[in-house]
Amino acid sequence: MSRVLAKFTGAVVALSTAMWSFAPLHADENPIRIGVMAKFAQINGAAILNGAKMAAEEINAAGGIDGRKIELMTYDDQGSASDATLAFQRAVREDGVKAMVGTFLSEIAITLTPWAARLKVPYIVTGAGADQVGQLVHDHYPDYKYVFRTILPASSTAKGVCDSVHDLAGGQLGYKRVALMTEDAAWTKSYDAFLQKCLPENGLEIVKTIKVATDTSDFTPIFQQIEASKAQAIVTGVGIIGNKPVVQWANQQVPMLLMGYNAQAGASAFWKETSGATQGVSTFTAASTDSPLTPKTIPFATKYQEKYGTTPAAHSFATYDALYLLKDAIERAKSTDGGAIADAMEKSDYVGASGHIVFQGPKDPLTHDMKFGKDFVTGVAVQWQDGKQVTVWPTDIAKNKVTLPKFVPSPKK
Amino acid sequence: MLAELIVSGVIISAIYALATTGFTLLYGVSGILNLAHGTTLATAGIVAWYVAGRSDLGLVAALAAGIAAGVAAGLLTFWLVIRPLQRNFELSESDEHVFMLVATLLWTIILQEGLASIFGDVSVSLPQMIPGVVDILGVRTPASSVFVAIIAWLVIGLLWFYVSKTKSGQILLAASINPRGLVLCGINLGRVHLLVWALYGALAGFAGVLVAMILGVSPSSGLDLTATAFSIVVLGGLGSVGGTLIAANLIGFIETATAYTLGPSLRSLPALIILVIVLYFRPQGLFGRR
Amino acid sequence: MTVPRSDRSDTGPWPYIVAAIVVCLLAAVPFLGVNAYLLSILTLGLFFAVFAMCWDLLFGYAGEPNFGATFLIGTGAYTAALLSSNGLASPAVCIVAGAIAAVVAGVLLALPALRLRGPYFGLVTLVATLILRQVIILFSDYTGGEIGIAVPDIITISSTLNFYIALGAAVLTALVLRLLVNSPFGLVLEAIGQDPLNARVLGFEITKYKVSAFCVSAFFSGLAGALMVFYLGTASTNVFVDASVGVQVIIAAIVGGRRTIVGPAIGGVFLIAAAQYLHPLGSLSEMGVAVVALVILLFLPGGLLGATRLFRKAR
Amino acid sequence: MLLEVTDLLKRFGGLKAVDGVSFAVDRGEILGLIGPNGSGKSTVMNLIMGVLKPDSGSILLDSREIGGRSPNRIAGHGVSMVFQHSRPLHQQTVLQNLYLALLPNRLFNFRLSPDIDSRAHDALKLVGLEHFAGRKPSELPFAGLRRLELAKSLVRKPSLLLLDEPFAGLSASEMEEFSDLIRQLRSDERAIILVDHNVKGVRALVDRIVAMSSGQKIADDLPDHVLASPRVREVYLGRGDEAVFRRPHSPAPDAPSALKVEHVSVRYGEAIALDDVSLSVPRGEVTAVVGLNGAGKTSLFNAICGIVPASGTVEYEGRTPRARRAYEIARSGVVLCPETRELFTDMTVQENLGIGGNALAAAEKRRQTEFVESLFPRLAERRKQFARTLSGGEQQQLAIARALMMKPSILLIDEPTLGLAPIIFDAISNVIETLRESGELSLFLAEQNLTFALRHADLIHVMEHGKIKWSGPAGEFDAGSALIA
Repeated sequence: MSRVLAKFTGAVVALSTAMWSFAPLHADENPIRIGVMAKFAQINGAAILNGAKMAAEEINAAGGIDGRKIELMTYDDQGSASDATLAFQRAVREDGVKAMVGTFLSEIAITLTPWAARLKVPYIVTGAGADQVGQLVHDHYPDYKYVFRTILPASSTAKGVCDSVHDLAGGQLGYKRVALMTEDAAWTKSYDAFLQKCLPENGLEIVKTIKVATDTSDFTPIFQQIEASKAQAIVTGVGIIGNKPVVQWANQQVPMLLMGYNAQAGASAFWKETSGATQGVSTFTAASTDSPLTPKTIPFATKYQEKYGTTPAAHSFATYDALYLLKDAIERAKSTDGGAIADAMEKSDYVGASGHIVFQGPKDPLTHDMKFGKDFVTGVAVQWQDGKQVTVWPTDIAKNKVTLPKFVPSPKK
Repeated sequence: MLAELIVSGVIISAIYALATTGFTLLYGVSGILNLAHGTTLATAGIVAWYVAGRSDLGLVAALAAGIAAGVAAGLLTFWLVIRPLQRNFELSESDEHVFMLVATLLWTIILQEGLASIFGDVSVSLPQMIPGVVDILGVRTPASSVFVAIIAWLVIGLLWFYVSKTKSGQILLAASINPRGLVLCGINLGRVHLLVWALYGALAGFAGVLVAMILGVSPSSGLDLTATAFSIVVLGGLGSVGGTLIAANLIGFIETATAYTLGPSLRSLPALIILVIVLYFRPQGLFGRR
Repeated sequence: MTVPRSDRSDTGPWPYIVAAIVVCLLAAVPFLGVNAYLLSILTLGLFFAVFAMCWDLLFGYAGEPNFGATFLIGTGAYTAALLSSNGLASPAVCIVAGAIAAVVAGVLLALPALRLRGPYFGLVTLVATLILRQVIILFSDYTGGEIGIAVPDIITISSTLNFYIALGAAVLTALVLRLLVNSPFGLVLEAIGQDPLNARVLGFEITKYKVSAFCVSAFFSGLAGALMVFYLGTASTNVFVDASVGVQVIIAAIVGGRRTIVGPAIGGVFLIAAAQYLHPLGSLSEMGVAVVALVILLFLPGGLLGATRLFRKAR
Repeated sequence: MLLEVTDLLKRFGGLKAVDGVSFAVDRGEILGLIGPNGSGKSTVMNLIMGVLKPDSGSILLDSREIGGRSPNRIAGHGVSMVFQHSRPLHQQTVLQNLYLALLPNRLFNFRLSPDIDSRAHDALKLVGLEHFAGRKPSELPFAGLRRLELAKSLVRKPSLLLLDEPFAGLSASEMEEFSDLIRQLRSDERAIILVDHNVKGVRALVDRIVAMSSGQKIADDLPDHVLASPRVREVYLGRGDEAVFRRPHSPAPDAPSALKVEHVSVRYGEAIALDDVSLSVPRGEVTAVVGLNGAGKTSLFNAICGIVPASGTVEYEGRTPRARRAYEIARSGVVLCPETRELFTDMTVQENLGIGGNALAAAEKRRQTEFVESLFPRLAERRKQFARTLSGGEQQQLAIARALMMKPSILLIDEPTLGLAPIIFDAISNVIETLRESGELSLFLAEQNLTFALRHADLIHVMEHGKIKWSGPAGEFDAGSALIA
């Protein structure tokens, strides 16, 4: 017993001396370290990492940030909030990173938000979409001014979904009745509320609203209930559930389109994961690879595809833009001090690959989220057509019309 | 609604039944609750998916690869986890029980992370065996699901045939009833255990492929599958194959009925609560003997 | 059958002296010039140590394999977070309320323990966690569902102070639990765990002992859970109400050396620190920790603490 | 009367383990409760202690009904029980184990009173363990554990002390010491009930004996009277009225042996089950080892068949295999038909036989099945029945039949007649004789029933306390009563 504890103390002492030898990096030293955090084994995490790498390589090739190179540091949060807080602290205190980007799980983003404030390091969320992040910044401004987000929050997504569904289902296909199927998760609260108001206002009656547990494995009862409601299309709101609803929708040949928002369907590997069952599924997403939202969109998408052999996901766009925003902000602030970067970031007015990025101010409800709508970030709707994501909305940049899978009957006009 | 409930209840129950048969067989013969069961299913499903996407042989190759992956996972579990633990004589019986559970859980993490790093942590689905839908009792049902349900019961039937009609099957059955008696009959229990793990792996592999086809699997879905299998097996009574089949149908139907009546987001809750209540009043499960 | 020996009878005052020295050394860590990151690892590790010690009281002494440690931890954490986020109470009150709510959960969990044994009990505890998780997701209007609850105020942002809070919780837990298991109460508890029938024949009414053990375990689990909420700033299901976190707690206890209280504490810190120091493995670090834990489980059933005893015996 | 038991009944499924038993004990008395295995004596003890709940009948302690109460409450009324298998707390010291017995059933009890400490020390002194106070129970010799358990009961100052097989596993000298210890416990304040199957051991110790058989009381009298009772002798020795039949034949001393056991010992932890046993089984003959329950017969058979680890050597047909495992020994033709039968209860008769013949080729298996079924026509009739639905006698036949399916060269049958109705004896006797006449195998029986053993055996070994007490041809065997009186 005594020896055990003695050993344990020994280990602690050894550990602490080891720590001591890791002196924190000096602020002025080259290069600038930027952290990327996510669960990299997940496809979303890989998308984040790839976007960050591409941006960093481009920036470094073009001379860096004010002559200083970017050094990317990666932190795997293992999908756990407690791991993430440790990793964040390691990044800042140990490795001296000047800013952190990443995170696709809302619970982690919300946990890290106060930590960014405590550590006074800018943190750009590039994957998680819960409105709460922006609300937290709003409620705790200016303490939480370090937190930004370059991916659309749930409420903006809801707006995009409402607009795109209105144009596609109501306009192109002439549907009158839709069902709303969303996962039983916190982020869908505001999403549902918004759509329940917005869709009827746009002439689409919601004949069935269904909440789905995130661990649902069998969707048969759900589809059958929706079918019984005589809906003509299903407006989805799924982010966590994964490919099950899509695969079972195709297997059961549910005779109505799946549209709305489906996080997984926005990723390019989705065709392979579902063994092609995603044919005909459409989703709202940040940007697509085949239509020029901005002049930067297609060059980025093409280069990304060449480099990684897969199309960029919304997270890749967000992370890619986040790094350029950081570069821009640091150059304007002429400092790598967290507070200075954050203040500069707040004033960003930048055209990125996913749109014209301007952040909402302290007075706006979702502080430091991107402004959404015409002239800002708009998002697109894509549909899976024969193994490819094809942009079908907004109508002015669409590459094709919405097509119907074999088992979905054409609407009687 | 009744027709829908029956059709989808039957299909989901068939999959549950097949997915838990191996688990209960393994417990019956070797007394081990393999909490890595769900991940073994997932391993088979993911490997089959990988092969299906890369091979011209399509589903046949995928099924073969899935079963092979299941057997490999089963045997590795036996060799790397179970045997070392069984050879540790320092442990008391109740300690060994808990150690076995914890060790298989650790093995779950290892398998899961291994899968995630090789194939990525994504949810995957196999292409359908038969495309198209059929009409049953007025319910449009994927032909594949019907086929899978039939195959599931067919495999269970084959297993029954194997156990009751073949020599090695009889030895397995005898081992689950009285391993001491088997030793007296000159049979090497070590080989019986190897056989049961291999058979377990094959069953889990087959079930994993079917689950991946109908429901989809991901590396991290293993624990959920284990929880379902564990619940079914304990509800039916540990070691009772008949009890397991009945409990699989019970849970399958309760879940489906809940989804139809109370709403899909409550799907698993009543089944869990019923499980707890049953165990409270019948600690040995519905058909358990102890 | 040989059973790993406990340190209780044959070492005299030494364990206490050593323990006091270790606590003093730990308390001095912030003054050793280490950086805040090490402190944060130790902070989380010490919270985990509390969870593992509480589990050990139930398994190592009362003989109940609780696979639902997070049922207790989560109840404490969510109670505190809910009270705080709704502005109903100050952090201190929230923490106490969390611990008390966890005791109620402990009584709930003790009920099946009175009837079920072994894997059956294990399953019920596991299911309890799943049910709690479902309920939290179901009532996401109040609980934040899978995203969790952010608490408005945290106790302190000073990593040193947070470290001392965690250290205090761990030392308090260790002290109370050690005193408890060394007392007549602990003796009876262990008798019940090993052979409930024999204990009853000796005249002990096992229900009240078991329920009390669950209450004590739940109290400290809930306390640490609530404290951890105010350290992290959020309560979320993946951290506090998760079957796999419950498994991590068990792993920590077994890796450290069950049935010693001190061992699981070491295991808790070890597990958290190992995960951090294996981070160069990237996404494989979790696997690395699992492999290390499995090897210890298979070949050193006495855990780290037991291993040092073997070593001592060998000399 | 301190304890009055009236019409006690306990069923296990369809079996009446205790069937209308009544008896009484008063303070100052030591009562012996005897009976062969399965007679229900331990069940009676468990019913009194509350470990089991009676189906009907009453148990009055000081005129207060205690039947069906929980053990802790019955313990609170002053009943204490020493279990046959001692289960101390292994991680605590001997002294702490005693504290446990002294602690009140009070939750908030965090300090040990000095009173408890001194009483614990006194009790240890009484049972002679004072020098072991600081040791772990695992360091105690086997008899020491028994003493520890006794001390744990004693410190509770019980008015009724129940001792379940206190002498099992003890050597003769330890038994003597332990008897003395129990004798010291006799007091006017206390009654003692002592369960044993070893009649000889309790005779000098007890005031009165209640004998049980098949769940019923068959005698309740002074020890000598009970031992003289024809009913009791029948239960212990087989049918006493039948003239003992002996085989005239005696094997030549230099006959080749099928099995040769040399210096074999078996220990279970600290308990010695088999103590340096040497014997031989001549080829082609019937050999029997006789002795009471607990004498070591089963351990001997298990040692021969590799089921328990043993020291010493066993030679099979002149070969001494090295470290062979149980299934290899069985496969080589040395086949055990154990007392517990170990049938595959949820399989049919035919399937059970099939497993027995698993190593045989199909044709041979058929032939052997036919042979076995001709020996046991009952089994042929019940081919499709599950083994668990068979009667006890049929199960015994099935166990022997299954063993024969392995075509043994040496067949060991442990207690072939245990718990069977005499009518089944004849069926089994016939089979044994048929097998002897076939000359194909050597038979080795373990029997409590002397009559049965003497009817078949050419050579007899008598065992007691794990040792061979006597060996010789059946013709020279004498004084069957040595076993019981």
